[in-house]
Parts: sequence; C-alpha cells; structure tokens
Amino acid sequence: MSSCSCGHEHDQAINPLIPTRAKVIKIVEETPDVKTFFISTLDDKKPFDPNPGQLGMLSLPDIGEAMFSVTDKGENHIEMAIKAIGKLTYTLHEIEVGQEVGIRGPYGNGFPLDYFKGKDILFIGGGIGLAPVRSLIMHCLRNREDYGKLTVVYGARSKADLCFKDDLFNNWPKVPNMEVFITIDKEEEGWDGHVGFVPAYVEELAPKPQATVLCGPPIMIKFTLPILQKMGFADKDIITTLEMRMKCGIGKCGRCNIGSKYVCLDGPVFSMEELKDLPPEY
Amino acid sequence: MFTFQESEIKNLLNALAKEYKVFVPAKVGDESKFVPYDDNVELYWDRNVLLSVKDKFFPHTEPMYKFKTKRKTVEIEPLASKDEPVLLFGVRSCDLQALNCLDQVFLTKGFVDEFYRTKRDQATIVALGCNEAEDTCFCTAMGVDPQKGNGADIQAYRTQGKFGMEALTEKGQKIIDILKSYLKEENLQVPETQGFQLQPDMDGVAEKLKGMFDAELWAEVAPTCLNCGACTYICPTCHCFDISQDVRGEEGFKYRCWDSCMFEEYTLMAGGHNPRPSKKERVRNRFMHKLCYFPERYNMLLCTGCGRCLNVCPVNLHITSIIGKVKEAN
Amino acid sequence: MATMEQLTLQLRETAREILESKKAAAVIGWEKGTFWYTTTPVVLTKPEDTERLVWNEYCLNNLAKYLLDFQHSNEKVAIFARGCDSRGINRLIQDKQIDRDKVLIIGLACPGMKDDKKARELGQNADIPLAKKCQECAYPDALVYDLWIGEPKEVAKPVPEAKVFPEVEAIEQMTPDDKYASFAANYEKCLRCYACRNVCPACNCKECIFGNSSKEWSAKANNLSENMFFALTRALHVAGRCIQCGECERICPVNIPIMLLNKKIIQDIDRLFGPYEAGLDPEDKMPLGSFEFTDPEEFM
Amino acid sequence: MSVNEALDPKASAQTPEDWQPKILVFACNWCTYAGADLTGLSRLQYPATVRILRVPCSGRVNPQFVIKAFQKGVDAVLVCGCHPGDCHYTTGNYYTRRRFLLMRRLMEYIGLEPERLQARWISAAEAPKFQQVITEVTEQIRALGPNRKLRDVQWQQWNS
Repeated sequence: MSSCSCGHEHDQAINPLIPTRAKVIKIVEETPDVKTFFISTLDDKKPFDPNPGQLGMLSLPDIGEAMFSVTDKGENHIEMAIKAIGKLTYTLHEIEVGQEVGIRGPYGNGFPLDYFKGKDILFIGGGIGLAPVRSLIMHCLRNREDYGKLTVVYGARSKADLCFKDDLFNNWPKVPNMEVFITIDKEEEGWDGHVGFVPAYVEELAPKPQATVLCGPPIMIKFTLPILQKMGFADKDIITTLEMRMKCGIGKCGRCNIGSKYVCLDGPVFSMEELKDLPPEY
Repeated sequence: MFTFQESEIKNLLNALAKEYKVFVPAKVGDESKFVPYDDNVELYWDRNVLLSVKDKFFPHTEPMYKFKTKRKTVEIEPLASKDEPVLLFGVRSCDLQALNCLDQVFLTKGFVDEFYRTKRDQATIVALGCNEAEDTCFCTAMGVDPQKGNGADIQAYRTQGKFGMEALTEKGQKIIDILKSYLKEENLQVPETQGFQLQPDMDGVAEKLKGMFDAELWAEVAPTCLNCGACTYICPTCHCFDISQDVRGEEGFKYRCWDSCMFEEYTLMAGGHNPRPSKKERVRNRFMHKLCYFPERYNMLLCTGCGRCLNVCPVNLHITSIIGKVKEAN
Repeated sequence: MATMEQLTLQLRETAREILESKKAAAVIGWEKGTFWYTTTPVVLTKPEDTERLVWNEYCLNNLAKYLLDFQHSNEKVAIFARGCDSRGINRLIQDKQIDRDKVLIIGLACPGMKDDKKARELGQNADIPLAKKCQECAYPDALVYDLWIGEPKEVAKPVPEAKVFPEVEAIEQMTPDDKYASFAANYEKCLRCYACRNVCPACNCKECIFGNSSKEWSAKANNLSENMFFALTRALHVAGRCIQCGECERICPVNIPIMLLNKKIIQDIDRLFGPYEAGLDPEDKMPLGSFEFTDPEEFM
Repeated sequence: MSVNEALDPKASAQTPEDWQPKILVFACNWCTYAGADLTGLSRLQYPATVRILRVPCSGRVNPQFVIKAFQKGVDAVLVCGCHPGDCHYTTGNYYTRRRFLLMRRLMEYIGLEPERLQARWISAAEAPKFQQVITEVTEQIRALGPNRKLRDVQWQQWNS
C-alpha cells in the first residue's frame, strides 16, 4: 500500500492507468443533455469509495476515456452526472442499463471536510456545475449535525435544464435548517419560481454563510466572484472545483496544469486564495 | 577504477550481450541514437546522440492493455511486460539527469507508472563522461557535471585511447565482475570538459519567472514559434503523453503515445474551452514548466542543458536566449 | 554592390520608418540568433526593436507563413521577402488566406543562403556551401514587392520551365520493392512532430486532419504506416502548391528527404500538364485547380 | 510494420490459398454506380470480392481515402467515374483525371505496383464494361498477391 496523495489507501499493486470492469446499473435522465449513471463493479460493489469532490475516470474502451466528478455514492454504487458534449459523452448517452464500462479512481483531493465542519455553507451551482457540489451536499445531509445552515442557490438555462430535480424540489427542502433557491435564465410558461441569473440572485438573497462552494460555467464564476467579494467573503472561504482536459488522471501526462499544480491530483478543489497565487490559466 | 583499451570495446560488448540486451550509441545514416548492439554497428563516441534514451523508458507509442467490447460486455486484459535485463552503454550526464527528472514524474507523488517503472528497474546504465562539449551544450549551467553522471550504475570515461570504469551500485559491480578478465585496475586522469560556448546564468531565474506570467517577453517571443512538436519530442526530459485506442471491430488496444504541449488540441476541452488557446500561452507554459513550475514541484530543473532543442528548432527559438531575456527583464 | 552589412542598415531604417509612420502594425524579418550561423524569424511591433533586424548569409527561414497569424487582424503587416518568401506570399494570396493589400512587401535580392548545419561542422573561416534549397533556387529575387532594398533590380517576368530532378529519376529506375524499402526506411524515423507541415506555406488549411483527433483520420500512434499515410497525404495535398522552398526538408529533426516526394509531383506536373511553378503569380491557374480538355487520357 | 516485413519473401509465401483479393471501388453515383446496378440487373457475373463505395462524383475521392484504404489492408483501389464530358457536375471528372494521373505516378514512385491503383471511366450504360473491368482488375491483383505495403500492422504486432 503506498500512501497516495488522495489520502486514501488503495491497492497500488494494480496499474493506475488500467481501468477495472464495471457496469451501469441505473440511468436517470436529469435534463435533455444530462444523465446520471449509477455504476457498480460486476460483483455489485462500489468500484471505489470516493470522498466528496473526488473524480473518477470512466471509459468505453473502444470510444475513449474521460474524467467525471462523482456526484453521489450509495452502498454499492457511485453516481456520475454526465452532460452530452463530446464523442464519449454522446455515446454514453446512447447506452442502456447493463452496459459494461471501464472505471478507475478515485482521483483528486476532494472537498476539505474538516474545514467545513460546523460551518453554515452556501452552495452556488450553475447547470451541470451542481454535480460536483452535490457530492458535498449529500455528505452534509448524511452527517447533518456536523454542519450548520445549508443554503443552495442553483440556476440553469431553463426548467428542463435543472439537474437533480428530485433533490431540488422534494428532498432538500424537507431537510432541517436548509434552504433551496432555484432560478432559471428566462421567463417560462409553467414556471412560477425566480427568474434571473445566479450572480444577481445571490446578491439579492445576501446570504451570510461562513463558507461558500461555487461551481458552474466560467461566465457564472466571472460574475459571481466579485459579488461574493463585495459581500465581504474572504478568498479562503470561497471554494471551487475546476474542470480541465485530463488524460491520465494521476498527475503524469502534464496537460491539466495550472502553474505547478495538476488539477487532477492537487485539485480539482481549490480555494480562491490558492487560485490567487496560481497563474490565471484555467 | 578499471580500464580497458578502446580497441577491445567490441569484445566487452559481446561479453555483456550474453547477459543483457545491450544498447550502444551509434551513427545510423545522418542521425545518432541508441541501437541494439551487434558487430556491424557503427559505434559513435565523440558527441552525444541526437535521439536520447528517453524512448527506452518512455516509448513514443506503447500499448497499455488489450480490450474486447462485444455488445454490452467489456473485457480488459493487461499486457505482460517484457522481462529482459537491459544495459545502456554510454549515456551522457545530461541524459542521465533527464532520467532523474522522468523518475520524479513517473515514480512519485502518490502514483507509480508501472510501464515506466518496470523498464527503469530492468535497466543498468553505464554513464559516459564528455571530454568535449558541443557549441549547443550548456549542461554545467544547469547544474550537471559532464564527467560525473548523477544516478549511474557505472561511471565510465573515455580518454587516451582507453575506457575507465567505476562501479557505483551493485548493478554496476555485476558488470565489472562479468568483464573481470578484460579489465586492468588502474587510475585514469579524467580530463576537464572543454569547449562550452553557452553559459546561461540560471541563478534567480526560477524565482523571477514566478512573477513574469504577464511579462511582455512572451508576446514578443511567441510569434516566432511554429507550435510544432520538434523541441518536445527531441527533449530528453519532456514526458507529456496522450492516451488513445487502436480498435479493430470488437477488439482493440489502449495505447499511450508522446504528446506535445505545443499542439493546439493538447488542452482543448470537449465543450470547446481551451485554457491555452494561442501560441503565446503555449510557448509561455513550455518555458515556465521547464524553468519554474517543475522546479517548484520537484525542486529540480526540467532542462539539463543537452542542447538538442537548440539544434532541431526550425526557427532557432532557443531556451538559452529566453533565459537571457528573463535575466534582463526588469 | 552594397554589402549585406550596409543592406542590414537599410533594412532597419526601412522597418523603423514603417513602424513609426504606422504604415504597418508589424514587420516580419530575421534577427541575430544564438550562434554566428543562426538567425531567428521575428515579428517586430516597436520601432526601437528594428535595431535587432539582420540581413546576412544565414537568413534561412521562409517568412511567408507568419502572415497567417495576422489573418484576423485588419491591420497591415510588412514583411521582408526574397524569392522564396514572395512565392510563399503569392501562394497564400492565391489560396485566399490573406489579402494582397494588407501586406506591405519589402523586396530583396537574395545572394543564396549558406547551409547552417555545414557551417556548424566546418567552422567560421571554412568555405561553407550554399544551402541545398538555395543551390536549386530558380528565383532568388522577390517576384512581388511594394518597396525594394538594395540596387533596384529589373526582375524579369518569370517564365516557368519544365524541371527534371536527378535524384527523382534515380528512384524512378529502382524496382518497386527497392523503392518501397528506401521510402519506408525514411519514414520509419519520422517523429510526427509536424514541423514540416507547420513551416510549409502551401499547408494552410483552417483545420488539418493531422493532429486533430476529433477528425479520426490519423492516429497519434507513431508507426511506419501512420507516418507514411501522413507523408503521402501531405505531399498530395500540396501537389501543385509546393513552391520548392525546401524548408520542410531543411528543418526535419531526423533529416527525412521530404522534397523527394514534392519534386516527383512537380516533375510529373510539368510532364503531364506543361511547365508550372507555384507562387509565381497569384493569377496563375493552379494545376490541380484547373484542367484542359486535352489532358492526357489513361483511364478509358 | 518494419521495412523488411513488407518485403519479406517468406511473408508472401504465407498467402493462404483461399486468399481473395480485397478491391475497393469508388463508384460515382451518377454513372459507374448506375452501371454496376445495370450489371447486376442484366445478370452479368463479376467477382464478389469487390467492395463498391458510392461517391457523389469521382472528384470527391481525396488521396487520403485511397491511402487509408491501403493502410487498412485493401489490395487494390479502383476509382471509377463518368466519361469526361458526361459528369453530372460538368467538370468533376476532369479534376479527377489530373489528380489520379499524378497520384498513380506517386504511388508507383514509392513502390506500389501500378495495377493496385487504377481509374476508369464507366458510364451508366456500360454494364459489360463494368463487369469486364472488375474481372480484369481482380485477375491482375490475384496474380500480384496480397498488398503488404503501407499496411498498418501495429495491431498484429501488439497482438503477437
């Protein structure tokens, strides 16, 4: 057993670049272009036990391999929410339950759980950006008493584009001391919720968390950050998870670097303070 | 130190060839590279080889595993790695230091790259000192001793028509034992390496580069670059790779192959976003990685002064002139 | 006859004047390299930087392709041009990649550049031969220009003539297996670094099938078959557009004789469709972009 | 595939007796493909080892298609189109003619037997000519044996 930087003991004897066989046991259609895949090993166990915010490399060997955040995990499976955007993801969107895949992981540092303990947390998500953030939310729900007030501010282009609708509308509102605010970009027939972009909505709600988790398209981050800073949030208290082109997932192939840090190994979770002294190249 | 006459070299190599797969530096047409030893190889001692030993440990294209994808099933079959002891005879100090850089990348930080490790463990390295530098050499400026390789199993010298050898590890001692009958115990006067024309001044460069992300230097230098992969593929320390697959119907091989940070699609994401979209970002990242990021991560320069990129760059965009410009920048 | 040192001063003066008077936003030329036998192509935007420009016997790089970096800027660009550069510029104009009126061409008469690799071997005071591409050059002086440096030269209207290359004919005599053996031996060395494509003024597609895995035409794997697919496809894609500047062969890190393919195609074009030389005049009809009813017929 | 494998005499000795030549025919949609159709309609037999790939015009055939075919193990490529003057797009086949006059010579120059890359004009009415051309080319290639030049054997090498 080698001490692995992900803080997780796993059997290093296997070659980290060779995936293990797994299968898709359930597919949930979240939005027209996002599906959540429930993945277990062939003997119905979890392929690996990721911490919230960690990543896994999913592959259809004859098509390709790509890194996805693990949005949640169950007793014997892990969940990955995948948006159809490239060759592999479009093919994934056509597979059926029972399809065998290759999987390897866990990769990345994951969210700093000790840092969040006992704090009121604000989760800001945009579109598919909610997927990695949700892994932390679900962790907080499973250990509810360890964490303070939970506030979720989530936006998407349209009602149909809202991911994890079941959680947003049914499960999370029922959780004690947890508020969920949802917005969509444009007015829509049959939608009586808030309309507008996430940054403006956050400013309007003016929440007072002790820690913020932020993940969404670059445009949303670009406009939300100044608002958070204006509301006096310290950079060390704004945590984000980044997306980069990844091939090896174990900090060797060189492409996912920001300065001297590799997003697949030293990230994907960084605080704004950490990002400040890295080159703005992500 | 043990010595033998240079005229004897072929007998020694034949003796070693019984135990190891021996690679020697040779002239092949206009190029020079390490080739498997046999009698009619044209041995090449007076200069460092053009193609380094990098591809003996990190091949240009290497199959990783075989897979079968029938309808919904997937089978993955790792490939057995060839198990044969390899001997590299005549590796220069700069290429040896490059191997130390590759060791840092492939063997540390929580994950070990098995493909690289197996080849590295099976290899015995006989380093060879340089008596004369080429005009493009600048290894001393990068902290490399041309007469003393860092991490060799045997340090060899070539002077006065003789080869001298000192075993530094028991892998090296095993070589000395095999060649016992050919060797004479004697000390050779190891000459000082001559002929260095380039002496880039490296002190403070890594530190200074930290603050030079937005320097004008990059916009000035980048337009010259053609963004080809010549420098990265010839560099003994460059280690970036891509992973792809060769599929035939329901079967295929997943392989990894060299990639270059200078190529446009290197960081291109599926959605179209590219953190390093143009030449400026890519040229900056290449030199920052070699002179600033890698030292910050592994406290070791990712350039050993071998000078190959100075030789092959189609537009003579030389790392030594970049270092000079970084020093001058205010 | 002004020496190259005197011409260098004129180069600098012209470039400075262009940048100061804003006639062009940038000047593309050569600057001194690390060694006495090297120069580096450079794109200058500040007048005071023009002091770095040089004009000597090692200004080997073809500058034409750098114009592609200015495709999307609506500013004018100035460029020094010898014969081969001007042919490259004509090619880019003919391929509609750049507009003629956005390029300020400063013409030069080229004495033929020296072989930098030989220079490095032989040393400074040896008699250094011309670069191979310059030995075979038919148009050393700029064919199109707005300004001229050095004695005004009456550049005759270029008339293409059919060419025959001995090294190509030598290969044509070989048996099929020998031909294949030498061709394969060359491309077994290829590193697929794409320097030959990136330096070539005829290779200017917006999206190339090589180095673009989404196209799935060429695998990134380096094996003899993929290397040959790259070499042959590129040769045929630049057929009738290769200006014989010889840069691909000169800069190949593993010294592959790439021009052997291009010269074969040039020789065949001359034989089949009449003498043609790429890049002489953007109005010329391109051999593979045009046809004659009287073309040879072998497919009946 | 290293150099010697393609030229290795014993490799050609290993040609299985039941080896059939794989020939790829690029057939232009308006003439040759219709001609091939007519050949079938008129019950004219031609070797079944031919693979016909329909293209809008013979001018659509890019050199990379041909070389990729040889890479993937085809033994010969036949580019067929309308007779000059009959092209549905008026000039397509004139460009094809120039392109393949050049390509044939280049492929011969690198060592490919000339019979392995041919082009023919076959109109929609010339069913017998289509049959005759296909039969003729198949016999020529059967005599030459399988093509090993340009072939991608990385997969076989890794598999062994």
